[in-house]
Amino acid sequence: MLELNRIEAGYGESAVLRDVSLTIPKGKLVCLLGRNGVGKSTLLKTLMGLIKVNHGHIDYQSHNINDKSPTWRSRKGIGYIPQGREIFSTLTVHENLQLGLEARQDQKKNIEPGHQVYDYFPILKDMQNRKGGDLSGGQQQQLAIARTLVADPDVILLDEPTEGIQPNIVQDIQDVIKDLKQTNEKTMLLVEQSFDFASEVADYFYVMDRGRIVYEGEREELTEENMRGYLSI
Amino acid sequence: AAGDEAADTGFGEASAGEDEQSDSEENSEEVVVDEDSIPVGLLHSLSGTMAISETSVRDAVMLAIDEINEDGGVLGKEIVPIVEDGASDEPVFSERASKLLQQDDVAAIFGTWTSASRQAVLPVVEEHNGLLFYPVQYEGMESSPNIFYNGAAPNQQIVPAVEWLFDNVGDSFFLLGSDYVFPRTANQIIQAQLDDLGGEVVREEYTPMGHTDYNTIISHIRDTEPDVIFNTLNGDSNVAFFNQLADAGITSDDVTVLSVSVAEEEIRGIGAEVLEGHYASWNYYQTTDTPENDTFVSNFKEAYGEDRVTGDPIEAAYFMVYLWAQAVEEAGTTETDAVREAASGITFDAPNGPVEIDGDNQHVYKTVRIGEVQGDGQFEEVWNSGEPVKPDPYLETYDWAEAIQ
Amino acid sequence: MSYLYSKKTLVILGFVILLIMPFVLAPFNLNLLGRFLAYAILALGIGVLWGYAGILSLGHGIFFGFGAYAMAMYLTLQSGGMPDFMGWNGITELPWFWAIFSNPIVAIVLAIAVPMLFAGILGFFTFRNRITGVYFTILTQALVIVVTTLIISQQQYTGGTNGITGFDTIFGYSLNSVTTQQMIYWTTVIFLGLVFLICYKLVNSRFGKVLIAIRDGENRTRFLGYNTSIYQVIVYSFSAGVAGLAGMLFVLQVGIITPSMMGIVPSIEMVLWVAIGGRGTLIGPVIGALLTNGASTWFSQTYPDAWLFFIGLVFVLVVVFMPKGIMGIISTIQARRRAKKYGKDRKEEAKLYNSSSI
Amino acid sequence: MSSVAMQIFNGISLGSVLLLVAMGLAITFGLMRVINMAHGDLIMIGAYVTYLMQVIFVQYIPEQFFDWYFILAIPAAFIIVAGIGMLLEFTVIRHLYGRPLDSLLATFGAGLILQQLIRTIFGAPNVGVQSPSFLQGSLEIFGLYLPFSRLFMIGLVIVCLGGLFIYLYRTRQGRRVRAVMQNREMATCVGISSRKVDSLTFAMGAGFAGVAGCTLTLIGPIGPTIGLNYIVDAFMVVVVGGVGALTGTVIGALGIGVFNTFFEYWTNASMGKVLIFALIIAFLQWRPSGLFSMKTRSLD
Amino acid sequence: MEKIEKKKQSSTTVLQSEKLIVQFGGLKAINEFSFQLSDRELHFIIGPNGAGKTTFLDVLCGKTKPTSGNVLFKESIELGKLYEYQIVRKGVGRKFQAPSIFPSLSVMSNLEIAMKQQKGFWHILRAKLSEGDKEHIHEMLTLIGLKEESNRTAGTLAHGQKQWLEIAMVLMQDPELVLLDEPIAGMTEEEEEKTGELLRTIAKDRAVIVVEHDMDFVRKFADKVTVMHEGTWLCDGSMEEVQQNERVLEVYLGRR
Ligand SMILES: Nc1ncnc2c1ncn2[C@@H]1O[C@H](COP(=O)(O)OP(=O)(O)OP(=O)(O)O)[C@@H](O)[C@H]1O
Ligand SMILES: Nc1ncnc2c1ncn2[C@@H]1O[C@H](COP(=O)(O)OP(=O)(O)OP(=O)(O)O)[C@@H](O)[C@H]1O
Ligand SMILES: [Mg+2]
Ligand SMILES: [Mg+2]
Repeated sequence: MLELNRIEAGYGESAVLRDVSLTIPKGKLVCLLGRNGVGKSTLLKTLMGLIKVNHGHIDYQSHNINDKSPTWRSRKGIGYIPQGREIFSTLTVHENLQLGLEARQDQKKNIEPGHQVYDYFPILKDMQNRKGGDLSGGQQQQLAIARTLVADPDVILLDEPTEGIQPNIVQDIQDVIKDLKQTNEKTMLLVEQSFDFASEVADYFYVMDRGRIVYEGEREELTEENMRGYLSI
Repeated sequence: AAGDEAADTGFGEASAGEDEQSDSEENSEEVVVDEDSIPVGLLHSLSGTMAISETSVRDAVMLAIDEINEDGGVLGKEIVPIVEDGASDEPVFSERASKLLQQDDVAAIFGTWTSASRQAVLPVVEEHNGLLFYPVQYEGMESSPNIFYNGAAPNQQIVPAVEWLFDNVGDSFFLLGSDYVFPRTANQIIQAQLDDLGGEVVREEYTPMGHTDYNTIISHIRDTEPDVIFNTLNGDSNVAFFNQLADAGITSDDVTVLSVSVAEEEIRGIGAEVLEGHYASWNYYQTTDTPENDTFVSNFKEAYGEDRVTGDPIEAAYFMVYLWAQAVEEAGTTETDAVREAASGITFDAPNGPVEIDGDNQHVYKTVRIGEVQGDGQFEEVWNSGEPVKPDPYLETYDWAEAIQ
Repeated sequence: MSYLYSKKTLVILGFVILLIMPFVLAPFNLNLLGRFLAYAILALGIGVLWGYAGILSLGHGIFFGFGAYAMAMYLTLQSGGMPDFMGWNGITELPWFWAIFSNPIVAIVLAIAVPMLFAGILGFFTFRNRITGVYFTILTQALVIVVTTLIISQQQYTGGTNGITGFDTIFGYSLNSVTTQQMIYWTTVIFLGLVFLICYKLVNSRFGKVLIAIRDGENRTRFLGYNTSIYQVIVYSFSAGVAGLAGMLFVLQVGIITPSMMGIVPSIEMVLWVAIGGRGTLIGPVIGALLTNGASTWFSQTYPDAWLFFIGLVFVLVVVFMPKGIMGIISTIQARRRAKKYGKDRKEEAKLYNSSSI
Repeated sequence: MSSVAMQIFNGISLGSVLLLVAMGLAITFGLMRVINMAHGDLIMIGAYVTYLMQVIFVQYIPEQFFDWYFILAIPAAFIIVAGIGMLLEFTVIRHLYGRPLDSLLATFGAGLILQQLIRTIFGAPNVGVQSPSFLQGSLEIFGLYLPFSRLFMIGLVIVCLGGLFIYLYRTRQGRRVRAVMQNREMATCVGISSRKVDSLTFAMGAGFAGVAGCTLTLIGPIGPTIGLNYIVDAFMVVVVGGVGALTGTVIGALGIGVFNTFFEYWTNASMGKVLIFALIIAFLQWRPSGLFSMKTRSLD
Repeated sequence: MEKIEKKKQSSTTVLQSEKLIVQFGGLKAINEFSFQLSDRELHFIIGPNGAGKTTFLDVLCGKTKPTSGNVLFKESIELGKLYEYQIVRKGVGRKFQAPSIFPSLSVMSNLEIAMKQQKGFWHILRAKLSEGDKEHIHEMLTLIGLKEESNRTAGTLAHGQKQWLEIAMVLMQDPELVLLDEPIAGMTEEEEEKTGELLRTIAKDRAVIVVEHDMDFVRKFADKVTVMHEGTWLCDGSMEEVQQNERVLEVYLGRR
């Protein structure tokens, strides 16, 4: 579905990603692991088009999308949940969700009240008229996920969705991800730190170090012993 | 490399200055100053806020120069104008004046409009013993040996206007002016004069430059019900004031406004319909009925377009070039002291009538005229002084003005 | 290191060249250059304030004006006694705040101290109330309006829009004689050197680092235990003092000061000199002031109708496409050259390590 | 008594002028954080568009329709100045998002270019625009004289504000605008074309400047440098009201208008100006982010 | 063993809050929160998102002023009444959630200005980096593993390195109370481990408050845990004790 081919990308003149190749097959959940600052978020931003590719090419549904804008990509079904949530803080929760609809291909203008996201995150319904910025971190994360889901994307890119979230909400979020994978058969790329969770949901995984993919494998190979060498300092 | 840059700038200036010949060539392509020509400087704001007024004055000077050159020039030489932009900025005026005098060695400078720019140029012309011909009516209280003042002194514009108003309109005056030197000085004069005549100043108001809301002032006008508004606002503010006065339903039937800075050019910007029936005091109007004026107006329009109008400062700018040319002819040289000497008593039949340089204070004898604005944007003269009035910049001949001198 | 050394030599060389200019230039051009050097001093002050402390003031015209007025008041009093505009405005006795300026020492001290004090007081309240960034910038515009309107409306004391002019001697020497002008020029160059040196010491001391820290993260710096507002007040006040000094030197060479030189437009132009030269450096403001004023003098003489187009375009292009100004271009070129010299690997390093800032 | 009432009306009318002048800036500066120093020059161009419309009417349209020129000039000014704004956004502003102080300097340069452009086309002297006859004179009630032109401006400003409010807070496009202004990157990631939104929003801000310019022909002079008369006032209104808050802009404008007229009434025009600006400086010390600040947690 | 003895003996209260209230508009972010902290204690605060943990730290470091109530530091200093910089000078250091270092200064300069020193204008103007200072900075750089990078512009460091640098900057001030907001957010387990050890070292001679969501980490390193909920105190004790609490399970930990 989404394929990276020998990508080099970065900020300004310094390349963060070097020669990265990676494949996300349709309907699978691929997990990307790696220490801090190795370039995981950069990879997602590159996929989303927020960062220009210097070399290599990105293919989406077998078409090169190197020079497509983030707007184009999101409208073609790539959903992105960034690290740090980035919700629109002066807009209400409801408006945030409505903005999610912008990327819908079917031009739907309103979220029907009983939408699936409200099942996933009932709290958002209660908080509909609050400013997004007044929510707590965990609530904001839920909102960010919901905002992407209302657009009904084909591929979802999640950047550390459980970072800094209280344990019971972490559980909720994990349940949602599992559900998305199982019932909705969404294609997903998940960046995670939580090893346990990754090993539970991933179909396939990649490990990154200093801007390169250094290890990849099926879920079975995702064991602590295998990882130790790459995730340690 | 950086240090070098700094030095380079210095050298750049140096090379510009070392070779005067090449510099003046740069200024205006076709200007070649040689034995057979006399360079003169034109120093007006062609950019910035004052460009609004000063560009037309520059045009008038150019017209006069062209005419004189066509008649064979001065002392048989061609007058070569060197145009500089004062950019509505006083230091630029003083800098450009130095440049004209030191580098271009001009015989005279025609230029400046505001008192501030005139005063910026004053020390420069005095230092280098140059000549400045100044075309605008002003507040008086000045006479530099290096400046010829061709606009009206207060006694050639304000004093007769007050007298006429007092005799013909009424005795309670509302004084309104822009917040700068000319209006404040003018209003002091008016106050003193009215004290002497037995009139009354009901209120004195000044508005900052660029002020555009006159509603509060108009409230004051309603409250005080004056017979006359003596208006010394400068160009821009007049538009706002007259428009809002008209909008407030106050017409020339209710109160008479006499302006001393509203000429034909300004009427075009304000709109004749709101000014109709109000008065101005000047030495010249486009409609002034002299044969010289007919020629002047038609030449001006021919040179710059049918839709252009003349006006007092434009006319002064025009005749002052002739005065200078005659003085040079008389002196037989362009040397400053000789020209100054020769200038005393020089007369010329200007569009506004005969003018004469007063050797005592280097101002000009001029006829005073009060005009009423007509619907077509022109003035109709309702009164004139009959003969040229002797300039008295310090108001020495008026007893009531003692405190001001 | 050798590169740094060479940069220093070039600055010294430039300074020496400026010193010998009176033997090279015609008086008129010397006067022009001298005035630009006064502007350069002003630009240095703005450069430290904006480039290092990140405070953009659009009101430096008034500090420049204060300095200029102080000097002009002294010059007026000593060359002709009471200024004539007071006479017409019915003031018969010299007011005390004029009288003190008849002493040259007092005048010079006040020319610098008044701007510093004024900036200090305003800065104290403003920075203490955490008004920074855009808000501060706009506030300084309001300040300009207040001060210039006051000066204009109090014309019996200030000369109104005409400003103060018409003085022709200093310490008994004619202000316009060639030798006096040369002396004034040299004084200006020496003050420029002095101010440059002070600024250099300042920005390369720990104080300079704290300023940069405040620029990059004011709150963060506070949580390191710094009372950031005091630092901001101090650079603001310093920079105002430098502007006062520049104004004083300016008046000596131009012979006039009016409120229109203190307005909003001139104040913005001052900042643009710094932007063109390169913010975050010290050479930048100096070059920017000299080059911009040199160019606009030349341009407006040569193409009076087109120069506003040109200067406007330069402002836009520099700010949009060369945010580091001329110095930015120079250092990019230098970095390239060095990268070539040391091979490709060094390319990144050249960017990572910054040298001491001039 | 009636003079107090008159002054209140004058204050409101000055406030409505300020509001007209500041409304475009409330968009370009308030929403987009572009310190648009060219705003005054866009106003100036709006005034020249009105002048041009008048010239066209005088030359080509029968005289009895003359008054219509003004009615047509309002949308024309909006559209033409919006077009210029769009061009400005495309060439200059789009490189400067997130660099507010740089945008100040660059737009100042752009303003110089616009001024010189107008000077080259129309000449340096002021031009005159005649008010349409239906806006001349004043309404007399209870001994008060309320000029029609002022009443018209108050009405116009209410209409413009209402339109703007509905647009921003009640339409989809308005929601997009608010999203982009807050987080440009994220907005593109949810499928909004931020280029389009930026360009349209800036154009709209410019367009309102054009409308302001058009109505200013009713009260003030029209020359290449009139922008300077209004630009600082406009900034003060937006800052006092609170950047990004439309309600704040309204109250800021009215407050400044009313205080200014009263100060002026009690002292004089110069002192009034000094006092109002001093008051603004003092006010900002007390409320650094204006009357209505859009402060939420993630913004600080 | 000896050390632990000593620690117990000298334990005095460094921080005490009584009925603290912080209100934002209508919302009470902190509602009558009472809290006590002993010297040399590694104290964790946990609680649901929006419980007011960050806000509490904000109050301690002067970023937010309490609506009512106050916090006493070392028994006499009322933190609620001081400016941020004064609080730092009294010995409270804070690391923020997002790494906030000075990107255009070198790593060395970052530490230089963070150093414990007189931070008044006159002192800073004349300050020179002495040999002792340099040594101290180098020690610190070794501790956080950035010795090699000392001349690098801090903005170009990796995220984790920035986090470390910020911790170092806090430590350079030699504070008596250190506040850390989610210090291990986004760290790998190895890094977590190292950070935990570092925290223990730090807590040997000062008090430390850590806000954290990672329960494994809390379990491993906490001396004492306080649970906050909706701005109030819910319970405290060791992690084991807290874990048993019904309410904590319900509102925070969740049951599985
Ligand atoms: N905006 C930026 N400009 C320059 N460099 C950046 C920027 N953002 C990140 N970097 C650098 O890029 C590298 C990779 O960062 P990235 O955010 O992709 O890491 P990450 O793997 O997502 O880390 P984390 O787990 O902390 O989120 C780091 O060295 C970082 O310093
Ligand atoms: N400046 C502010 N303005 C308005 N509300 C605020 C502000 N700061 C905090 N709040 C609110 O106060 C409450 C407590 O927030 P706080 O950040 O202290 O929670 P927290 O415990 O740190 O949560 P998290 O674990 O998600 O970081 C939240 O509901 C938050 O929305
Ligand atoms: Mg990341
Ligand atoms: Mg928190």
